[in-house]
Amino acid sequence: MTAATATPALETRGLTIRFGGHVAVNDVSCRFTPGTLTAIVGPNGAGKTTYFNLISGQLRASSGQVLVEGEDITSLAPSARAKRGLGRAFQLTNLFPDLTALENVRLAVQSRAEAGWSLLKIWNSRRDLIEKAEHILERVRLSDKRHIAPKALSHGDQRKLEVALLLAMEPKVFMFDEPTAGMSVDEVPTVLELIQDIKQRGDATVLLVEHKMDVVRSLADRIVVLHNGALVADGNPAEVIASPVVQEAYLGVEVAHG
Amino acid sequence: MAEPLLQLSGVHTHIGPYHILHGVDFSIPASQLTVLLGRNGAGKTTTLRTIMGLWQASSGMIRFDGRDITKTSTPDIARAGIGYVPESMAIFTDLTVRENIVLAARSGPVEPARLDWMLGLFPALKRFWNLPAGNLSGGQKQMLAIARAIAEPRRLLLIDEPTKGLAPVMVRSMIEAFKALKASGETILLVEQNFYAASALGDNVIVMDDGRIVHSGAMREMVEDKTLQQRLLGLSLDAHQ
Amino acid sequence: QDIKIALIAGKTGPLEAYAKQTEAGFMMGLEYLTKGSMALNGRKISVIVKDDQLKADLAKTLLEQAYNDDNVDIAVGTTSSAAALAMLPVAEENGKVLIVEPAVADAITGDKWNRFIFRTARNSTQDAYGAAAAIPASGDVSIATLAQDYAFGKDGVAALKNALAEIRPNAKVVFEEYAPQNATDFTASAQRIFDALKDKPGKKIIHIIWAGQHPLPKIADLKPERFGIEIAPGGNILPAMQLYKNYPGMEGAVYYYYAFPKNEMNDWLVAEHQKRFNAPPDFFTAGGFAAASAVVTAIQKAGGTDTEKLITAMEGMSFETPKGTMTFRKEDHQALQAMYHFKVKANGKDANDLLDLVDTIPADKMPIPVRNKR
Amino acid sequence: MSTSPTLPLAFDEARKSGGFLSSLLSSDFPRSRILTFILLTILVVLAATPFLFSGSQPLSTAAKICVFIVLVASYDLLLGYTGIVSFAHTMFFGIGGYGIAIALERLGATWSSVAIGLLAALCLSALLAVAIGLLSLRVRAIFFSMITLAVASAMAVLASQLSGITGGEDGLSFQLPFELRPAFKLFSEPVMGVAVNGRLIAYYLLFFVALIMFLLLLRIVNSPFGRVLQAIRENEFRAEALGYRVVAYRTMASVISALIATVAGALIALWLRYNGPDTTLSFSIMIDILLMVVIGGMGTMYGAVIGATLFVLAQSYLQVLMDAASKALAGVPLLPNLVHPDRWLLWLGALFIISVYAFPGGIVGRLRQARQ
Amino acid sequence: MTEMAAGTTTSSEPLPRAKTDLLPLLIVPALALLALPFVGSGSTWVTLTVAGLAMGMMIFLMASGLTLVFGLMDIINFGHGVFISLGAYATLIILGPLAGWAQADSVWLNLGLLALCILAAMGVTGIVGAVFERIIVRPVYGSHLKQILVTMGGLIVAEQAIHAIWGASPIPIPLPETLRGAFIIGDVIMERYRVVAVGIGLIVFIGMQLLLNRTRIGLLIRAGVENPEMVEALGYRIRRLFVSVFVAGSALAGLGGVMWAFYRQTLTAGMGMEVMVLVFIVIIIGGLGSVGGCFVGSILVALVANYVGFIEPKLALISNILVMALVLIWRPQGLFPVARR
Ligand SMILES: Nc1ncnc2c1ncn2[C@@H]1O[C@H](COP(=O)(O)OP(=O)(O)OP(=O)(O)O)[C@@H](O)[C@H]1O
Ligand SMILES: Nc1ncnc2c1ncn2[C@@H]1O[C@H](COP(=O)(O)OP(=O)(O)OP(=O)(O)O)[C@@H](O)[C@H]1O
Ligand SMILES: [Mg+2]
Ligand SMILES: [Mg+2]
Repeated sequence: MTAATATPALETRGLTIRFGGHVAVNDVSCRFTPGTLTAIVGPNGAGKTTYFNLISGQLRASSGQVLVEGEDITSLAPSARAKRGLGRAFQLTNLFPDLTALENVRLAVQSRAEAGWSLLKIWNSRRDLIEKAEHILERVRLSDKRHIAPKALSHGDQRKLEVALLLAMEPKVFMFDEPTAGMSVDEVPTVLELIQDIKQRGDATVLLVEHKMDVVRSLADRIVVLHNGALVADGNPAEVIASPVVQEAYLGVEVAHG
Repeated sequence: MAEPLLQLSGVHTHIGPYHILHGVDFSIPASQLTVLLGRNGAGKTTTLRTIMGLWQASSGMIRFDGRDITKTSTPDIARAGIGYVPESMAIFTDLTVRENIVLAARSGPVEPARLDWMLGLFPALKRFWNLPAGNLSGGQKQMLAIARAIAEPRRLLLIDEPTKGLAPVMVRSMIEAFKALKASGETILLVEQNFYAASALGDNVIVMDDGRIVHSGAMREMVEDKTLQQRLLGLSLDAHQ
Repeated sequence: QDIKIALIAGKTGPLEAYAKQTEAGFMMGLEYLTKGSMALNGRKISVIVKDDQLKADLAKTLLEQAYNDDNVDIAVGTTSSAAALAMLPVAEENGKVLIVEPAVADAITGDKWNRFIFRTARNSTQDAYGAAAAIPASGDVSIATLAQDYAFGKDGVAALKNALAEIRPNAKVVFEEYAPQNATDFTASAQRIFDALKDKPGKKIIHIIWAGQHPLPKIADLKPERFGIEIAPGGNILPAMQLYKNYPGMEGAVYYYYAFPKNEMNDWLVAEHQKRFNAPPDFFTAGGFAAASAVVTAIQKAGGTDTEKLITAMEGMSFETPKGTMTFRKEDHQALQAMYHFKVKANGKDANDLLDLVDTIPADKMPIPVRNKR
Repeated sequence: MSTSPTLPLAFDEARKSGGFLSSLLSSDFPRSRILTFILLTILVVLAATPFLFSGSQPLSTAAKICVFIVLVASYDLLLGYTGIVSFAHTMFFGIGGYGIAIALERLGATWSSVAIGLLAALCLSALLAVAIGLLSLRVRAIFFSMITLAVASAMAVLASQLSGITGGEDGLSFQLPFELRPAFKLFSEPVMGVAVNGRLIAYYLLFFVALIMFLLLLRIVNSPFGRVLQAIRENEFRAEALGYRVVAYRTMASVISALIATVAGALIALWLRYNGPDTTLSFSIMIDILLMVVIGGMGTMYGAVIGATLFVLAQSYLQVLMDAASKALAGVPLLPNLVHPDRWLLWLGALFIISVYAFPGGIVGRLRQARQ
Repeated sequence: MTEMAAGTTTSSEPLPRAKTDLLPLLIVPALALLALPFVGSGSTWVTLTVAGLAMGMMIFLMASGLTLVFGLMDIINFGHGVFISLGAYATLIILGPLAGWAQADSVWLNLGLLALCILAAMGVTGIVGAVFERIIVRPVYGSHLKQILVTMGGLIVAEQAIHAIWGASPIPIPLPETLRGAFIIGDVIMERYRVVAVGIGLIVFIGMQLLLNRTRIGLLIRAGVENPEMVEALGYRIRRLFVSVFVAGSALAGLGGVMWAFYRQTLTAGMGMEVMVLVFIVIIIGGLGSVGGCFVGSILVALVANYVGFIEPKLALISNILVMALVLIWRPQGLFPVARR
């Protein structure tokens, strides 16, 4: 295991959640170090999104802990976790449907700038925030659609906006949940570049759930495999992809046992 | 080529003040699988919704099985035998998986053999059979959306990006499923970004850009012609699996 | 110049029927008293009707407008007691006379009173004295009250207790039951009352003080006669009293019932009302009529509409009404008037033939206390 | 609970910051020439009512309009901007009214009673609003609405039960501090033919407090805070994920809105020199407020001005108009009956329906759309 | 690379369905038992309990229509109250010509009269409901706020129409002869009319349960509220279904109105509005959209009102709100939530 010495940016210890009789995430312990991109793969229903939900606080764990930079945040609300530097993009697009694309991003920028509680300032007087938001839209190639509300954007564009919101939050830990799903082939590289950029900055921790194996291969430093809620494999990409569990349960390739 | 089952001629669609489709013409031959490709915002979803009657074509004509359905109401279009898997999946989250499927089979209980086949394709649905569909994972919802469309035999299936969010192993099962449906005589119009899946299944391909059809032809041609791919889709497609 | 009169009534809302009666009665009163000419001392009478929708703030504003913008000489109103109370200071500020009709709250001629206020309507205390007078004057009488759980109900019970102490010392209120204002199920209340009354000696009466949907049938259906308990419902408007029909023999007191008073004015009113509206006049028709009579008599007596002259004329003034003669008491300007002790008829000829007169309770049999401060 | 999804977008890039007017209006201009004109007209007429019209009815109507602008605007903060559907808004209106009424009645007609009453009312409102705001996250939106309905009716019951303090159903009539009484004359001579008496001073007190409150609300909704509220309205789940504490923001919005409604209640009590349950607490006022917000245009603030003005005018003059119409139509069969003033509620009801249809995005929305 | 124990076998046996939770059913008997020692006298307790159950049925009858319209279809119909009033006034159509039947000393004539009144009322309110849906509610599906305003407007108009047609004065109506009075068994007393109400309440309850659980209608409505487009894309004419449900809801309100009218024996245009807060409370207690919940909720509210009214009448004023608060603290979704809105 690599870089186990430094304090991990994010760590989960024995994280478990049960829904009635179904254990969606089962005793997952894992550490994520700054500067690495970890891909989380697993079949549909393996518990990837649920794992994210537990980390970012949308769901409460039945047992186990979530630690950010060594500090236990298990009992915090999602908003408090976001303030601690956990940023999250959603698998099923989750935006402010009637605000414009620009306003969507501005809200994320503003949260980062901690400006939400100023009651008597005029929101348009914060040029700096607006410029930053514009810049981010530029990066995801949505500038020309900045005055369109998400509900009138095509699905692929909504996905890009979802990514833009995450970028705007400038978290320490980025959690992407299938960012390229539904994006057309010519748009995928844009997003890959963005993620590459984040990685290159060096201090960010990236968690990426993705079903496109080529994307995973080209980005991941490490792959973690979830299956039936449990962590079943963890290691460098080539080895993990070659392992029978991934080949059989995930990629659906017949492997001879023995 | 067989008699077209569905034919669009000069279809324009407006959403509010926006003009989205600018004269779409194409036809879908019966018992074949046609893939509709195009970059984000090209108008693929809008095309499917217009066929379904969820948005009204402002001009042009849509014919299904020789019948003009341009002004027909959505339920009647569905009753004519068209199944639809929307991009958003539109799962009824309050209802259980079972209830979602019960509603999809409008003409009565699902045939047991068909049900077994469906649940064999998507075992997760069986597991969550009696739980609210809102609890399913993203990929499982996608499976349910497809299962709903195929719960009964239909004459034409309109499917909007079925593979998004599906693990590779599920993509494979789905390809098998579509092959089986095609073999049983159903016609499919598939919007797909996953070119691997698209090329494995498609008999024909249509490419849209900016609300217009920019190419239509046989899939084989497209697979073989790299320059065509480059020109139409901005990328050489085998760069991605 | 015309004599201008404002009539303010709560014509919108649950008491619309009351307000319509007041208006009809008032107009018929003017007509009768001016012999159809609608003129007095050579001046034409014009009536401005305003709808306060039973809202106190609106009543207040409307009265201000009536005095200031419309320059009325005298105002009459209104249906709701709350609205009437809010109107009182306006009369004082503008120095004009306000005749309160048909609001009943005691405070109007009690501690909220000012010298510009006169009332033709009965007040709650008069109702209570009427009710007390309808109770036998000898022998043990145990009374349980059933009233709504808010100021109106509580005051009603208190007034009854005072009145009993004053004129029927043999009767005691032994139990007070208060139910929510909008209660519809009276089983629990009835059970409590039965429990309280059933072992008491002598005559046992449930006295109901209720505004709105009347609990009488609900209580009666639970058969209080099992325990020898009688019900005394208060008087009410005719549609409400039609329910009494099924329970003949009940006794109580009422403010007005068309068949009771015997005088020329009432005969005319009953006949004309029957002719015009195909129904006998009711509570508030008589009230409106009385208010009209007060206005006309006062203007005639004062020889004009000067406020001070009017007040002087009206203090102690007697005037004829369908209920007979009423007199504005000098101290608090309350019109003293008769009440009627009734018994529910066994089989009336028609829907409105409901009550038999047991006794007329003249004003001087009801020593209503003076409660205002001058 | 879903609110109308077709709210006009508030952000306009073309808006510049800077400039006195811009900062007064928090750079949220009416953005429609007709709208600007209407708003200016309302402002000017309200400011000059005592000099433009004679008699007490126009002045009462104008005062009522001022108060309702504040009340409706404060509700718009809750409904249009935060997406909270509460039926308990009149409760705060009532608290303000009772605060003033009880203090002036008990403590005598002085300015310090006004201050004490207002302060006490503000404190009580803030407490209740915090409680309600905290509740809003615990239950589903639709349940929340129904619970506020129940709370509001419980409050009305309480006011009626505590008749020793509140005057019960009868309410309270009271005297104002001397400077606000009709008998007080600021100048011995009339100004421009109008006597400057306490009534006039009371009116201008109302007018300026209302103006300040409105500008304050306008600023709040155009602040970063206001945008967060809108975000919460659209998708509270996402707002929380972005790092905004939804409960805290919601609670803050409830409190601000409650406090301003309390001020409005105090104003109406001062104007009427009376307060009672029907004046400030009744459910029908709640419905009127809802209608004013929706007719004017939810989530626009300026909608409150237009909605309140139109509605109060309609309420005050509909019966008069109908009376005239009924007389004019005398002789025509059936029609005079339909427009008989006693049937005014029928038309008000129809107005409810028609105005919701005619202005799906409110009048402000319609006017702004027309510009584009 | 570390590889953990590979529990790769996919568990695909179906998960058990969420258990239908019957606990809330127990609170009614539990409450009744709890009240017994406080009430003291057994006969009083039986009287109160029976009366409460019957009152609960009447509330249920009035609320049942709104369960469909508000609970299932998600339309806040403030106008529901006016359908109750309208149903009540519709009895006049029958009571006018057939006044004799009410006086007759025959149970069958009396019950027949009641049945006719119910039919007439359901007919009238059903038709008015269709019109109401068409011109008032249809354009505002999906927007609660506008529904509140528009139905409030409709309510005012309809109430004024009642005033215009039947006048503003309260109208007394006779309760048929044999339904008046009470059965007395020892010290226990049971009003006859309440027994009739229990019968009709049970019939409606069972009928609705069967219709919603044995057919797809319930599912379709819930699906249609969540995503009408998709339901249409599956081939259902959701519009037509919604109209029918609204009409059914209105007709049920009419039925409730008849029962309420005979209970009160007086008609006023506002009589429906007066019970609306109660009706809303019942539906919320029951959990939106659940007929069973509405049924239990109605009984609960009525029983509590009776017990509290007897034990501590001061609290009777707020007993409904108290019940609601307690239920929501225990179950924030109501007793039997169906729709998770
Ligand atoms: N609230 C819930 N109640 C019951 N089961 C749930 C709930 N939420 C999730 N699950 C189940 O937990 C499992 C994990 O779901 P999750 O969304 O984490 O999967 P995933 O790995 O993200 O899958 P996908 O790749 O399809 O998005 C699924 O089988 C899902 O049905
Ligand atoms: N509700 C709407 N209102 C206005 N414009 C819309 C609406 N929905 C879509 N559009 C616009 O119509 C165009 C076509 O959208 P459509 O959803 O059909 O694209 P698509 O080809 O399906 O894209 P994707 O691959 O991203 O799903 C886009 O420019 C989009 O912004
Ligand atoms: Mg997932
Ligand atoms: Mg699409």
